[in-house]
Amino acid sequence: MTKGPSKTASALKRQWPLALLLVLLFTALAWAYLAPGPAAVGLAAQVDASLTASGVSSRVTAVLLNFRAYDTLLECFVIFLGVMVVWSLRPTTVTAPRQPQAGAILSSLERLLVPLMVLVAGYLLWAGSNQAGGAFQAGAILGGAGVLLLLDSSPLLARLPKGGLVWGICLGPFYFLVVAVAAMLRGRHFLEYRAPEATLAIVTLEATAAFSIGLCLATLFAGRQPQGKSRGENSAHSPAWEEDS
Amino acid sequence: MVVNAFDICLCLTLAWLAWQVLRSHDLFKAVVLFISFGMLMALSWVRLQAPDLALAEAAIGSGLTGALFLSALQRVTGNKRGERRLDRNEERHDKRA
Amino acid sequence: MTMLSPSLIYGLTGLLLFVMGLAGLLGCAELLRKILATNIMASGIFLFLITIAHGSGTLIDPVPQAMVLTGIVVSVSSTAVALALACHVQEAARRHDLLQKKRGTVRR
Amino acid sequence: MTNPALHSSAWLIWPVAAPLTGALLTFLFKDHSRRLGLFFAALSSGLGTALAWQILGHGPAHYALGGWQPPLGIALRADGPAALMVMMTAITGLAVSIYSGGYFQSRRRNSKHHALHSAQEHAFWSLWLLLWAALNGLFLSNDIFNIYVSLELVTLSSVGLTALSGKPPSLVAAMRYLLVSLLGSLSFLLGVGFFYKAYGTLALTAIINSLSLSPPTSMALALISIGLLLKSALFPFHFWLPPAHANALTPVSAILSGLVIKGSWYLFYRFWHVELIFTAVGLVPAILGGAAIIWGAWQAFAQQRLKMLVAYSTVAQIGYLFVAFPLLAETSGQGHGALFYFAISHSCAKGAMFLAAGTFFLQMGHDRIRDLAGVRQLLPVSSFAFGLAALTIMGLPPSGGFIAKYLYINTAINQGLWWLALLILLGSGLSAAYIFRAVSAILSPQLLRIRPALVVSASMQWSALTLALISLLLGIIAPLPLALLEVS
Repeated sequence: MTKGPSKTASALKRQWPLALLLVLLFTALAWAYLAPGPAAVGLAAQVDASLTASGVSSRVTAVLLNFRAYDTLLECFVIFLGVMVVWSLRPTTVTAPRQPQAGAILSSLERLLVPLMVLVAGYLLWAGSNQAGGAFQAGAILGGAGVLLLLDSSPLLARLPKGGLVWGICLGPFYFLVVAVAAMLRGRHFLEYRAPEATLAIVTLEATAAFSIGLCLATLFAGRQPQGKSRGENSAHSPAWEEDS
Repeated sequence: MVVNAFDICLCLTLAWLAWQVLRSHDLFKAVVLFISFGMLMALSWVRLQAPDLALAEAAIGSGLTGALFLSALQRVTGNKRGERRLDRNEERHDKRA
Repeated sequence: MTMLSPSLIYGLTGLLLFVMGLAGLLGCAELLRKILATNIMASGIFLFLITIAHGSGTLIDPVPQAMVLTGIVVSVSSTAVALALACHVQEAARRHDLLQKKRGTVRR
Repeated sequence: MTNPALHSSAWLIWPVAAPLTGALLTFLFKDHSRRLGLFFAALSSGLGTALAWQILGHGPAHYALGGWQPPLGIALRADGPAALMVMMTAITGLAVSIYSGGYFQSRRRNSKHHALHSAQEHAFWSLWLLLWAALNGLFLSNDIFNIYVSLELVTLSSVGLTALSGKPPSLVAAMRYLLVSLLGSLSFLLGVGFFYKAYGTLALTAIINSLSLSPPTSMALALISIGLLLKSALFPFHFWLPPAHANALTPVSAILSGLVIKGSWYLFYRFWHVELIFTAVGLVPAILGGAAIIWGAWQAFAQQRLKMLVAYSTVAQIGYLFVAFPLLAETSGQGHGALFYFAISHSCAKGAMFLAAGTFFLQMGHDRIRDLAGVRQLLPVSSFAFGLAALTIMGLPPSGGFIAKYLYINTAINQGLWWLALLILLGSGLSAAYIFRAVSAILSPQLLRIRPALVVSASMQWSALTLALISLLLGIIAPLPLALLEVS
């Protein structure tokens, strides 16, 4: 691996102090990686031991949606938060809704691809409980389908009521919270579910999460809040920041 | 598992692509290179026996992130074009005045 | 070089990508390039985490893999925010420039 | 768990779950976002206080989420310091929420851009509640990867809040803040990877208890520390803070300065709370902290705008939060007491100061210190609040800041760290200098030439005053927070 540092150095000719620093950093990192230290066995054995109680047979899914479901709960909120922040950025400009050139190829491609992508997403979701696949992959594929629809400025998304979009985005995190608190109401811990009923909980969680993640990703791609009629009104006010604190 | 030429090639290509992303003059080219970087990253994860992750990386890390970058790029450069047009209009206006 | 295992090579590549991304983040001027650089850093870390899953035993540890899956979604979310913000910043800068230009012509 | 003194308590999850629910609901029901926001702010505040009460009465607690014990699952853990931080968030958060209710109302009433201000307020409530949940999650989590996810939540929501005002300077500041913060998060994540490789667990207490310095673990610790220092804006990394804090909307400035900074600082404390590290590099944060105290005070003195002055004062005060790390090394508890006392009184005082400064801004239309003379007649309550908060920032008795600085100096002298005691005295003198500049303008007896109509609401003035009074009260009820801190 002598190649790395020298590359870093060669390309940053004008900033050699920075390059030197980074070469040093890489050396330190590599040294720390290769040097002897405490080496642990990891949690593979423990995951296997508890796999039957988790309700799914895929180990990664078990970790994501049962053992460490709290991380996934927060993660659903991270992507929801992304949409929230992007929407809260005020449209300060009058330019730039993209002008998509919907060609005939794209249209026919879309007619073919979008249903196929929805099918694939469904399959991934179903497969996730025992092999490769799961909510995030399915959500990503759904998001991809949404992006295709947006590229074509398909009337489908425009016709979607705005309230519906907001509810759809909130559905995943909201259902996660409901499942978590419902477990507490039954005298268990937050987010506690065990086989056999865990399977149902995990499958529904994955489905709602995939749906919301897909919607969020497509919304992030769209870049701004769909505003319908109120948009003209908002952009007319663009220099408002000049007057207030 | 032992190291084979494939692994080494893959790693070198990854590093080279990352480098090109950072130094290519054209931002559009950088984004396209980044997308291919993501795809190769997914390939290396398949090699490391993590097909779930490879799928997620190909779909989200490379595909959707790439789409996000392309649309942002379009917005920025589109504006630049708009600006140029605006400048020209202004110039014309000034001349007339 | 028989002692080298694939995970070792990929781990080192991950660290290298981290450092290269850092170079881009600190050294490049354009916002979009900086955001690309953070994505490269993140990819490097994910690669590193996946090699940890191979660790010492024969079993593959699913916990780092789950961490990477979570990390990918977090990273796409922050990238989207960063890109949206960058577009707004550039638009604001452009408006500012135009304003200055206009003022300049008036004064002339 | 290994420690039998820990008891399991479901109270731990509610300070996180309640604001999360609130964020979703305020996002969904746009027309009721203020009422819902205030309700959930009160609820979260009450639940945070209840948790602190619980910990004070029953000792430290833990809670295995999903019923899975670590290392397989994620556990929450609340000891004295964590409960104190949650409590601090509850108090400052509630005051800021009440202020925000009046703030957005006043702004809308005095502007013709109704739609715009409504949109801003709507976004504010959901972002703020999510930030609150993430901060509580950060204070209570005992799992380093979960802490990473919470850190990202904190980052993204603070960036969203910073950019909310929409002014170009605040957009630029938010962008810079986001990039710095992302760098910090990524550095933290790489450190998490190194730790997991070494110890095979993500449970923070387990890692800290078995910590031994070897190349991989030192690297993990270094990466995590640098990431957290970037996020807490300690001296060489402070460059992003003043523009971000000074250009944000007023409630946002108070939240960022009073609470968000403390999140990453608290994590730094948790990672560094090992004697092992002090012997190695314990002086590094202290030296950086000392530089921050002097540089921040110097810059604050040079500012012309009140909010900028308060923001640079935060840079200086962050120095105090780190300068005391050598004090943690030996003594039983006084060092911790000093550190945390400083954190909570700074949170209240700085919050009150920003809230009062924002009230001046809204009323006068500017915050140039020179031209603020006479504002006292127009806004007596806010001016009084600013003055009271200034007492704490300067560290005069009987404020909470005084207790903190007294504990600092006392501990430093006990340990023979004379330079540290002198540094803290010097810092107090410098802060008195810049604070005096602001206070003398605000409280000057000069008469206003024109007397504009009052545009700010009473709730804005009184919430700032309450917060300032609490920062003062902390000097009088010192035994209570210190008793909570002892629980561990």
